[in-house]
Amino acid sequence: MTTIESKGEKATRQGFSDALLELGKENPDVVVLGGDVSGSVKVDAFAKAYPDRFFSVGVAEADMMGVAAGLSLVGKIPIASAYGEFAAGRPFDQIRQSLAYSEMPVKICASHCGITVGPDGATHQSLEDVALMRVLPRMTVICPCDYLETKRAVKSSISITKGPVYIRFFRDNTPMFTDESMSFEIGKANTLIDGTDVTIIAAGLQVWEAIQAAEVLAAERISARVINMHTIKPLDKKTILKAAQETRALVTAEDHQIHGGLGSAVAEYLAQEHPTPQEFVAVNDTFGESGKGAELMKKYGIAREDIVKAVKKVLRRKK
Amino acid sequence: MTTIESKGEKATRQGFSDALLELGKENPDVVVLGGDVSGSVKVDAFAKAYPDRFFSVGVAEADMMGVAAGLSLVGKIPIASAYGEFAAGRPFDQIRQSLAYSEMPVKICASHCGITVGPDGATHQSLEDVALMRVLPRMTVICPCDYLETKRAVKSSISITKGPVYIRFFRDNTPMFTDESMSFEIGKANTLIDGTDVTIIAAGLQVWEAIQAAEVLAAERISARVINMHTIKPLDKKTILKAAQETRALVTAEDHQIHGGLGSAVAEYLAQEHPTPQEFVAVNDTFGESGKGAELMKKYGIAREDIVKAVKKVLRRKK
Amino acid sequence: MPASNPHNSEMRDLQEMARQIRRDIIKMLMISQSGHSGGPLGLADIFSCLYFRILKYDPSNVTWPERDYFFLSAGHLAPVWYATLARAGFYPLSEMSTLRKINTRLQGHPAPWYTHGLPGIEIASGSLGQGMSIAVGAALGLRMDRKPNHVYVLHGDGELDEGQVWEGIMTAGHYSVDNLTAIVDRNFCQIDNRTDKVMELEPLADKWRAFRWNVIECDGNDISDFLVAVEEAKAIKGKPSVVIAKTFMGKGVSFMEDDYRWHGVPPGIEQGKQALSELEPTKFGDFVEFEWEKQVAEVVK
Amino acid sequence: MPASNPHNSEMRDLQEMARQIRRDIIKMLMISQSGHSGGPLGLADIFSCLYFRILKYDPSNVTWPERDYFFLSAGHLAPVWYATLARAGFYPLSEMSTLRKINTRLQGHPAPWYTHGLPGIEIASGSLGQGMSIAVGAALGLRMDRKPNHVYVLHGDGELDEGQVWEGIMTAGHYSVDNLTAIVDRNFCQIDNRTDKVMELEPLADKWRAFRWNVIECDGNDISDFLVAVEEAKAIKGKPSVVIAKTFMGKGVSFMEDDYRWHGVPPGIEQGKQALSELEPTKFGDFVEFEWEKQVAEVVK
Ligand SMILES: Cc1ncc(C[n+]2csc(CCOP(=O)(O)OP(=O)(O)O)c2C)c(N)n1
Ligand SMILES: Cc1ncc(C[n+]2csc(CCOP(=O)(O)OP(=O)(O)O)c2C)c(N)n1
Ligand SMILES: [Mg+2]
Ligand SMILES: [Mg+2]
Repeated sequence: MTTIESKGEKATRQGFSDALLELGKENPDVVVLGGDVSGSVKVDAFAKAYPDRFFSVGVAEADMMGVAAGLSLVGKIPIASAYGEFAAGRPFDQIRQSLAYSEMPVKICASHCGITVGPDGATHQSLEDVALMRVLPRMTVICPCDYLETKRAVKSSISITKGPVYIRFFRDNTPMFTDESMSFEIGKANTLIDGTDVTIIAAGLQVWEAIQAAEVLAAERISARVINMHTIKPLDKKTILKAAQETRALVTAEDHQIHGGLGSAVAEYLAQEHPTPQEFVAVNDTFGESGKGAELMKKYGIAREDIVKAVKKVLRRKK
Repeated sequence: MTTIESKGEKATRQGFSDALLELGKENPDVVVLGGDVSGSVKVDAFAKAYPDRFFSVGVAEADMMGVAAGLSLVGKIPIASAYGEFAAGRPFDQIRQSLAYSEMPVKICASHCGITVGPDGATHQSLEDVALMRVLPRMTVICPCDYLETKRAVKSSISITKGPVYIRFFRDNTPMFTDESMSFEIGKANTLIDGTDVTIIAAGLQVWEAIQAAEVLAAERISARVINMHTIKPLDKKTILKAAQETRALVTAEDHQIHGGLGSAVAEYLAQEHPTPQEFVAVNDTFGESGKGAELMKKYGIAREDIVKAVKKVLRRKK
Repeated sequence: MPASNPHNSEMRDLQEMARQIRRDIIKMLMISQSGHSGGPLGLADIFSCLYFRILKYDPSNVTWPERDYFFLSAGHLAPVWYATLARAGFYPLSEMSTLRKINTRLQGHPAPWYTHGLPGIEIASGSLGQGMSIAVGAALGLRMDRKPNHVYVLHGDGELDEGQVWEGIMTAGHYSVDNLTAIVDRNFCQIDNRTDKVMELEPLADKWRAFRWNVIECDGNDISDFLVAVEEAKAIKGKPSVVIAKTFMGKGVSFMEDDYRWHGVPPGIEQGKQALSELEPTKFGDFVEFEWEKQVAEVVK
Repeated sequence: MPASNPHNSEMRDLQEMARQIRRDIIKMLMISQSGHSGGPLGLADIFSCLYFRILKYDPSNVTWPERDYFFLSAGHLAPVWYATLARAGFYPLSEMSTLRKINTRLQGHPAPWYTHGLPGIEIASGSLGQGMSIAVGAALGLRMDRKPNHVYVLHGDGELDEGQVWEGIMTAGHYSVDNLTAIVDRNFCQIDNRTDKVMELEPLADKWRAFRWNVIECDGNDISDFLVAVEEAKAIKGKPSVVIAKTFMGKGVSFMEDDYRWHGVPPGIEQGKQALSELEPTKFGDFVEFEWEKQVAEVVK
């Protein structure tokens, strides 16, 4: 088994911040919208470097999406930034009509996603955002797994000139384990570890958990393939089908509700193509609460041990 | 095969309207909120009969959900009414925090859902609402199939005293084929036609289409079971599992996006319990357009012929 | 008046065009038997002014960089826009007969030209309350590039119940975007009833003022009054301006005038004929296009 | 003053309680090392007034039908509410040390008692902008039943950027709900900067007036001024009233005062000690509870 190592820790949202600075330099049309959470979502560095290209719209996420659409119409490349719940749920209908239906190439960059945002509690733990964004036609949904991948995702998203992109990232510092030598292509999953018994398909922070789980499993002679499904829409069906055919058992892992997210996308597709036993590592249809990210991952069943357990469960169901 | 007959046509939203009048009479705590679409969503009869218990909040769906929460807190049983997209998508975050997380027993009654709303076009064709509502913890989601079932669903929803209920109905007149002799219980699917080769699981207007499809199939000696899955959350897993085990091939049918709705709920569950070939009759990840309901059902692939086609396709995949 | 509008019509022609637009609205709705009558009829004078005197545009080049931006936030008012766009040369008159029909570019609520809508439409609307934010974004972007294009956004009065509109209004005030003019169709009607019954908006002008806007009130069914108001609006610097234009819903058709029940229903054939007879073209009105009239004739008989 | 509040404290006691609440806020945040300092400290005087003089409630019976309804719309201000609820007897002081920790009832943003939150909390908040609508609904429902309970809702000033607040404000004005009093924490600060930098709200009083509200402005860090304002607000009939209370973010702690950068961060241990020393209790303040102080002592050392 290939070992994948962490080269230190940084927050995915920092990858967003650093990507913005580079984009700001490379492309004068890039503008950023802030909704009074600039420091937390890390658009403050861009705002400082390019004050004329930063627009504060106050605490008004619906307005933010419309302003972004208008800026886009006159040739700008707007990056709208907010916390996950307020980036996806609060302005859903605005995103639907003014961005998705209208095909506006606005980037919706959502930080503080998932239950791992921690102490802020349930109102700030965006656990439905992937479900909401994924169901919109003409939308691209990306959930990168570490600092570098976030940076690359944000930078690549600029090349999408038709329809909005939703990019989901997280607050806490997390292991950096991807590097420039790995390819990153929107819509193309990365198989990080090859395996033959079972496949773990993960997105976001759960990718690292999946890698750790695979190591635990390897010690028990279970060969787990680990796929980093950074793009949730469009789904890389080929990679999923191959994994389903070759390993005949799947686990999906995500910091999201069990309904509607990555696991749901995989199940929908395979039901139509190649029905396969699948276990879902996800928050089980409940709201979160305050606590530390790591504590909540355990309590709500999305930690590496839960992946290990799910793998064992799905292997028992394998035919 | 049992034949199920239509006893005339009425709109599901009319069932809502009539239920409201009865509820108004039976229970003085029932109050209704209108968002300036009272005639279309048919709360006007209630407003006329009980003017003191009807609150117009203007074109302000976010406010409507909050006002409903407040009324609920002081002991009222609020029924919030709007078009599907503006009932679910526009106030998503308000529903999430003030109703679902706060467990407020507010009924969100959404009319004009689906692509069949017709000439108004894409902005008014709510094709994501089931996906949005289903992913919320503590939410009940009901999509009745005809006039009477809508009436019964709305009336039964009053018994849910913890957490909100989302009830989805449609604009056009459609066949009335359920009757009082059939049981109606939230969370308990009705098997309308028994069958052994394949199961069609449908909700809303697609139930009638499924019945028609089953007749066509019967003529070709294909025995299709038809399940009316009026409650999408909580899902009647037992009935689904039984159908999957007994017929080993499924088609789901809904006037909704292919992602996140009824088909998705079924696929998610079966992937975990009993992976089964499934075809999805649904709008295929696209926005709608203007046209007559029946024309759009054909163009967007959710008519009875599409169900027949899907059945034949899934039968070829059956093992 | 700068000669930038391709027509730059005189008063009498604007009046005549408004009547023509009203006739087209009635005809379209008679054919479609679905759609909104009241609001669109009330706005014919304003749309005539916008497209035949005020706005800068090139119907054969909808991405012309020097164009003004017009956003119809209250998308249900589409019929008046569609009739105007046809008369302004954005698409063939005969296509008006496809309103709300399958495969049409005249969607029930406006869709932009680059998806499945009409040329001249910049972005979708229909879900109320979203246009102000979009207009503010466009105005900010244009100002950033020191471009002279002006941005217009039109709202229904009932639409102002939506909180997002006030978010956008606040943002516009905050940024003092003076390349933006809002127009409110103040017809005191919305779907369920008159606005004071559904949701009181008064004192409306005070609201906008308190959100840092310059407010101009005018009669939106009086072409010269409206033209003066818009000119004044554009001349004010350092603030966005709103023209609160009082109109009558259903204006021009006796049995529809000022009656909120005409918000969203089309006239039946007999009603339509009656309406058309009240809207007889004068001698100045000679905008007949045969294919369109033939289609109308089939329905009207 | 009606003797309906269980304490009905005198001025000096209210001041002392405010100081006590401030101390509790600091201590809670020192222990949790996560949460909001600035807004809560600025509101200690107002919360002291609300719970020890104004509101009608019974801490041992949170569903008491005669209680007043208080909604904290800006949920991030929770620490001041939590400290006040503890001091008002809704739950044990020692539980304050669980702020934001796993399994706590002191959630990062308020959750109601019937889910996993504290007694005295009627509904969840945290996602800004939702409290006004809820308050209006409660006020309408109470009025319907001719009940005398009064409804209060507290908003942050930055929170007023949210359009839903204006929807609710409009609805309240439309229905003239005079059993509703809104309080705005006008500290001129929000997360990113001062309010005029992030999104200008002025002229704020004019805005509310134009939405049909009675407006009272006062000093929210002056207990007698605030009490008079609320009394006036409740006395006004036929309209809802808003008390725009000017406060200082971080009030009472020299190095936090009026500095928006303290919006959302807790004091470090040394900073906390410094803050506590500035907030020394006077002789009137003898609210010590041993378990709570023990927990604090472990962190403060
Ligand atoms: C978000 C949203 N909610 C509700 C509707 C339904 N609706 C369409 S028009 C309208 C009334 C708008 O009133 P106004 O802006 O005054 O238009 P008028 O009736 O004068 O044409 C409503 C409620 C909608 N299109 N969008
Ligand atoms: C809908 C929503 N958007 C964004 C946030 C993040 N947020 C929390 S507090 C806050 C600033 C609010 O400012 P104000 O109401 O003045 O509170 P203060 O800073 O004075 O405490 C923001 C933007 C949120 N909680 N909810
Ligand atoms: Mg109107
Ligand atoms: Mg503030």
